[in-house]
Amino acid sequence: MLALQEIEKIYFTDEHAVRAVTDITLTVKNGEFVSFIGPSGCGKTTLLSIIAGLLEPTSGTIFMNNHKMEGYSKETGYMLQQDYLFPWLTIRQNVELGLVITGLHTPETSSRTMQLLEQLGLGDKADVFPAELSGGMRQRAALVRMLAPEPSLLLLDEPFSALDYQTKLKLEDLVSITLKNQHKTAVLVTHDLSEAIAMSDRIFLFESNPGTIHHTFDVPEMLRSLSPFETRNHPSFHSYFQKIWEELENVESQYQDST
Amino acid sequence: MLALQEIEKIYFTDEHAVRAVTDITLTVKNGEFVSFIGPSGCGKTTLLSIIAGLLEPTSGTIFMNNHKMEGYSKETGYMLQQDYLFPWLTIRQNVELGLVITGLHTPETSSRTMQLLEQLGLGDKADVFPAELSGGMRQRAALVRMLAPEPSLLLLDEPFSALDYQTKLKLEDLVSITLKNQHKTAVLVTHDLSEAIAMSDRIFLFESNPGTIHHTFDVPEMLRSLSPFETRNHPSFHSYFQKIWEELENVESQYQDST
Amino acid sequence: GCSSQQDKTTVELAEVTRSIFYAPLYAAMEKGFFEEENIDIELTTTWGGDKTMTALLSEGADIALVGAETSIYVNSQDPAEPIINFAMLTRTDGTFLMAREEPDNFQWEDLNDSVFLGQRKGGMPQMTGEYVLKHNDIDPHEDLELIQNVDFANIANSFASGTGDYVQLFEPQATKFEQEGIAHIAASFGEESGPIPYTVFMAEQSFFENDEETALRFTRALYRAQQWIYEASPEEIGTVLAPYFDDTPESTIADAAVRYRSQRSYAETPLLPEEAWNNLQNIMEEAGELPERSDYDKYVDTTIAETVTEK
Amino acid sequence: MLNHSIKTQHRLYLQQKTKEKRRVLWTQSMLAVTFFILWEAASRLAWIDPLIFSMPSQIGLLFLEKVSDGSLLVHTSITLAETAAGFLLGSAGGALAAFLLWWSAFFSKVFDPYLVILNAMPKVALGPIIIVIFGPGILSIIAMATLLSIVITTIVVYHAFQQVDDNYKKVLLTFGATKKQLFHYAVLPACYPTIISTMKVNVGLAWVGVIVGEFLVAKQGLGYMIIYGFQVFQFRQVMLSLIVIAVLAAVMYKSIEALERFLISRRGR
Amino acid sequence: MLNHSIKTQHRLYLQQKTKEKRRVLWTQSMLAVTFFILWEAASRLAWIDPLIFSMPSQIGLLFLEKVSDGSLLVHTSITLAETAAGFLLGSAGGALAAFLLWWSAFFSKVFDPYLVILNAMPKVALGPIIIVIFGPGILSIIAMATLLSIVITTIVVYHAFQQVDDNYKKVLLTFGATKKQLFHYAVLPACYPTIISTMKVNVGLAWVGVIVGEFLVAKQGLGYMIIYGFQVFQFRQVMLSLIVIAVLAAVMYKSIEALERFLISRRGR
Ligand SMILES: Nc1ncnc2c1ncn2[C@@H]1O[C@H](COP(=O)(O)OP(=O)(O)OP(=O)(O)O)[C@@H](O)[C@H]1O
Ligand SMILES: Nc1ncnc2c1ncn2[C@@H]1O[C@H](COP(=O)(O)OP(=O)(O)OP(=O)(O)O)[C@@H](O)[C@H]1O
Ligand SMILES: [Mg+2]
Ligand SMILES: [Mg+2]
Repeated sequence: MLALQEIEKIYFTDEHAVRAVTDITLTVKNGEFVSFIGPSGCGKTTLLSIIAGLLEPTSGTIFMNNHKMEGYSKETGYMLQQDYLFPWLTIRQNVELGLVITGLHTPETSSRTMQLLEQLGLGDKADVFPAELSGGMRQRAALVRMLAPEPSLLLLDEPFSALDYQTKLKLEDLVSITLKNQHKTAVLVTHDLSEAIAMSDRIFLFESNPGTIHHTFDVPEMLRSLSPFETRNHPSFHSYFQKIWEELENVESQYQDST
Repeated sequence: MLALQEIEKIYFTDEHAVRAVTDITLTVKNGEFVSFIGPSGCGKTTLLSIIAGLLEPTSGTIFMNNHKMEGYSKETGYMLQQDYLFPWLTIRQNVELGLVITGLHTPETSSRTMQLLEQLGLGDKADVFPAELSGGMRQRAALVRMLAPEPSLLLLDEPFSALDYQTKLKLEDLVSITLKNQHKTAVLVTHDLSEAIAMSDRIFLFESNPGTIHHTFDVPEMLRSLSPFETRNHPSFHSYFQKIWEELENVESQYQDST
Repeated sequence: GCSSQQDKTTVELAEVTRSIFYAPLYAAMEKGFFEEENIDIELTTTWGGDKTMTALLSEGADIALVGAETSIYVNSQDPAEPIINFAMLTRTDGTFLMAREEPDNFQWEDLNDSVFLGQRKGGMPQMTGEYVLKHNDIDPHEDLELIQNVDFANIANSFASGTGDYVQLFEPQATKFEQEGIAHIAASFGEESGPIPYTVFMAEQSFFENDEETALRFTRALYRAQQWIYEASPEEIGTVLAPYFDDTPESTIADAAVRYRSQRSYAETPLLPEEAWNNLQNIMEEAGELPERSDYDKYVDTTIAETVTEK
Repeated sequence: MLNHSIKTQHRLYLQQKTKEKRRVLWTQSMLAVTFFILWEAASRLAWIDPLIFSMPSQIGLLFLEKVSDGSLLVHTSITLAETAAGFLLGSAGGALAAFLLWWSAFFSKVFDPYLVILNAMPKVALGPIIIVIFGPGILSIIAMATLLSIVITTIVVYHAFQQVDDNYKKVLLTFGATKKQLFHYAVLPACYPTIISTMKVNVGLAWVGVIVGEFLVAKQGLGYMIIYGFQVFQFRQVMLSLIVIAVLAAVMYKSIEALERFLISRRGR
Repeated sequence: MLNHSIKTQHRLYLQQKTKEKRRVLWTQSMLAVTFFILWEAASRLAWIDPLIFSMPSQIGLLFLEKVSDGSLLVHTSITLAETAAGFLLGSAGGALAAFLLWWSAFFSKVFDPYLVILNAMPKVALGPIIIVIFGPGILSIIAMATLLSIVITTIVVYHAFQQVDDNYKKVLLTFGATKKQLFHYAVLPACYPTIISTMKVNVGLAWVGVIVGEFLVAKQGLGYMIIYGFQVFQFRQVMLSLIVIAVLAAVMYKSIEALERFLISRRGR
């Protein structure tokens, strides 16, 4: 179980002090899939970085299974908006990078990673360079890289936003199934409300200036059990979308007048 | 009225001759909004470039209002996937670029362009540089730039694909309304099937190797009259989406096995 | 180095440039005179007086062959060890006055109102040049247009490409210009300037304290070469020097060397006479480059040369 | 309350930064001071040869002397003028050549191997030929400075022209732009950053060119001061010139960097 | 039928390209030939001074002569060895210095102004100081070549280290990477292209350094041939050396470019 308590983060620059996020308290149950949505600049990436231990919060504490988390933890995996596969490494080297860095690289973990690569349909691409792969394939490889050291908490920062629509729909399904199977806890940051609804059990809507949780939505049980693609096509999807969309419009128009 | 007749384009490289598109025959009525969708590499951009006169077809002819088109024509406007606003020019200079290049820059056309800029909510941004604008604003400025020399045929090559979901929805509405008001003919290339349905009157589904028209769908009258956002929320939208999606899946799986 | 009679001593010698003006040195090397004195010469060309002196000061060379004026410059700045001149190689200036138009009967007055491409300011050739002009009643800064901003290596081609009516050049360029008809030797600055210690072997004081013996043997070998150069036939000189001057025809080498020999530019003995020393300082003083009068007894070692020539 | 505490924290942060900056500045000054003291001491104690390395105090004295008699100003301004001329000619000429190469693909293909050879050629060795062509005067010095920078400018700027995102050109082509308009509205402005950063390199090259040129042929200038210093074995004069050159070149470099920052900020990115 | 016609068209296209290439090659050769013929003629007809500019035929003869007596090979191999040494030392030393600067932000801040000054310093004027430190021998020549390239390498490579996309580092940090691992797995490999393209510049600088170094002090080498050629007014020897240098430098440059292409293609992008 992941618990954030009164997390606050202030960025300092020469001119300003920006309160990026403040007063964030939330819990995520083991195996739960939650999403963060909200206007640009409301601190979603900041919060994810804090959970991942990449950034120190100005105040507040994070507990993971009742242990206080400080700095890097083996329990977390992080996936960025773009794949950031290292272009000078083959796919195999890329996905094993986490193992090498954490010192977990053994024939056993390596073969397990290859298996995962195969499961995600990249078995035949192990020895090619990232440049030869399509965007969707690259994001799948990045997923394998993240999963290789077997983190239990996955932090996904808009992993699908750079993909085209069809690819995105397919990858949503794949990620959802893979994570459900491995019983991972996941936090997804997204700009795409329908994606959030399709994939998650719970949605945290953020507002900005400073970034706080504006509202939490529980996705109806009925939609949760479906795959993302099925969810999108479910008759009740649109009414639910409409509902949150209005809330989102409110939040956005409060602070911004730009599209 | 735009008419393509047996358009074929072959690309030559040292190793291969690639038949990018072949045997494309279609007509678009004045004021009609059509979309091209299809797998990556099926020649959508190629075809758009040919219509815009940026590329010479290997064979075939294009008629615009019964005149044969060759090379650049004042009748066409083109919008790219990214805004490609010139970062070293202010928004005003950017949107007036087309006027300057075509020699149409007069106080009158200039003030008309400013009016358009205002209509699209960028009136106060005329004298800032593109870097200060959000993605959506930039794409709106690019739209104004395209519209400034008053083309009657608009070619839109995935203009929304780099935007986040909410922005995209809003911009779709804005573009749709603006073009309807000005009674423009438009060809939209997109990867996003729901976008194609939401915006257009007719959808051309392409297949690749070589790129040809696989099927043409007429969007039901009922959906056509709605704004894109309303279309997406219309009860009949999803069944229609489902129908084309399957067709699209067919086309894609025929040639590709990647997401 | 080691000074036992049997062992070979290696002497690191830095020469300021490679020139036929230094013929006796190459002759001593080529004819084996150094070898017979059990000296192994390691010759490096350190292009320019500054680099040669630097090599000497920084122990990069045991002996330097360079103009004596350099030692005066250095000794005037209180070096840790004084630089001692111990063997003279050339005793006159080595440059020639060359005219673009063949002079029927050259008079120094001909230079009036001409354009004179001289050597670069601060160097010995320039100082002697001006000295000679003055002593022929020509004010180098009034009576003619004096160009003295061109780098040593580039004077010849500047003249060849049209700059100046007269030029001051070393051998073998002088001979070459005559051969090619570019210019004609009008006068010799060497003959006009009188004896001066133009190029001298010098070393730091400690060299003589530690290696007196080596210096002696070095000078002895040199003396033999100095004698040889005045006895040898032009052909012989050409052949002996050829290995040091790739790509220069032996005849050109011989012509140039003989020209120097005939005006007694090559010192006949290593001894640096006081008169020449003073003459040098006079020339420097007139050029405004003499930092201070330098003591002959202090900076010139005559004992070695005397020992060698006595035998 | 909260806002108050944020302000306090911000002040603390700024104090921290200022302290850090001061520490950097202090270390820099200490380094410089230590260097000069060490130099002075080493020279005085004859660990290094004072004849060759001179010593800061003497260089300082010479500096004052040459400033007060005005000669340093004369030498410096001559060298500066030559450098500026060489720099401008090299930059402008290189940019023009790059334009010609861009204009004609055939031309550029033909000249490609020659550019490589010209670029690879150590141009400092071409002194004599330059003197023959331009005569033994200031023209040769400027030519040397120009020569040193023009080829690399051509190559870098042409490369930049080629690298301009085709889509900018596409935008213009959709308006029926001519090749000249493409260049004027897209290619050239897109390359201003590259051109300016090439200029930073060119300043350095122009300095080297002028110094080398003054070595070959000069009556005045900082390079002449060096050569003359060598000639009469006055190394403190050499050191003084070197220091003046380094400082001036650094100032010129920094000015262009400032210009670069200014231009880029004006463009809004 | 259709496929047949595509093949024909492709063949036509390829023929067109080959023709174009041939035209380029032909123009290039014609340019070279014309240049040499003009040179020869101008020299023979004394439009230009044959003593200074020599003429291709004579240079060719000298080349054959020096090849057959083996001396050109000796000079060339000495210069090549010196260049290679200076080049390697400059590149490696610069990369190492860049690493140190990257490692310590404080260090890099402190050294920033000094780097600018060192970079601006015309290093060709430091000859005597180099001779003092390294002695009048081959070491000084190598030092000059190293000195000329090391500072700019440091600056460019350090700049590249800084420019590495933070997200690559972020990826590693999510696995708990240490600073050393960041460098080894992300920063260094990401900068290989920059390092290699710096090396292209360095080859040129190393050549200049070696030539200038051989002007200072040398018994052998192509630079020696040049300065000796001046001394004895043998300009065809100067020209020959210049041509050999230009060709070798171009070959070295091209080799590194090929290496660059190979490495980049191996990386798959
Ligand atoms: N390193 C930083 N220094 C100063 N301010 C920062 C820094 N990083 C982020 N910010 C500011 O903190 C706020 C939150 O940024 P953050 O990137 O977390 O937002 P986000 O919700 O991820 O935005 P987006 O949806 O655009 O990715 C913004 O106002 C941003 O300008
Ligand atoms: N300049 C070119 N030279 C050679 N082949 C090209 C060139 N441009 C495009 N092609 C090829 O032509 C085909 C069609 O390309 P095009 O860009 O028109 O496809 P597209 O449908 O726009 O793809 P996408 O959806 O990825 O934008 C592809 O196979 C592509 O590889
Ligand atoms: Mg973010
Ligand atoms: Mg496309």
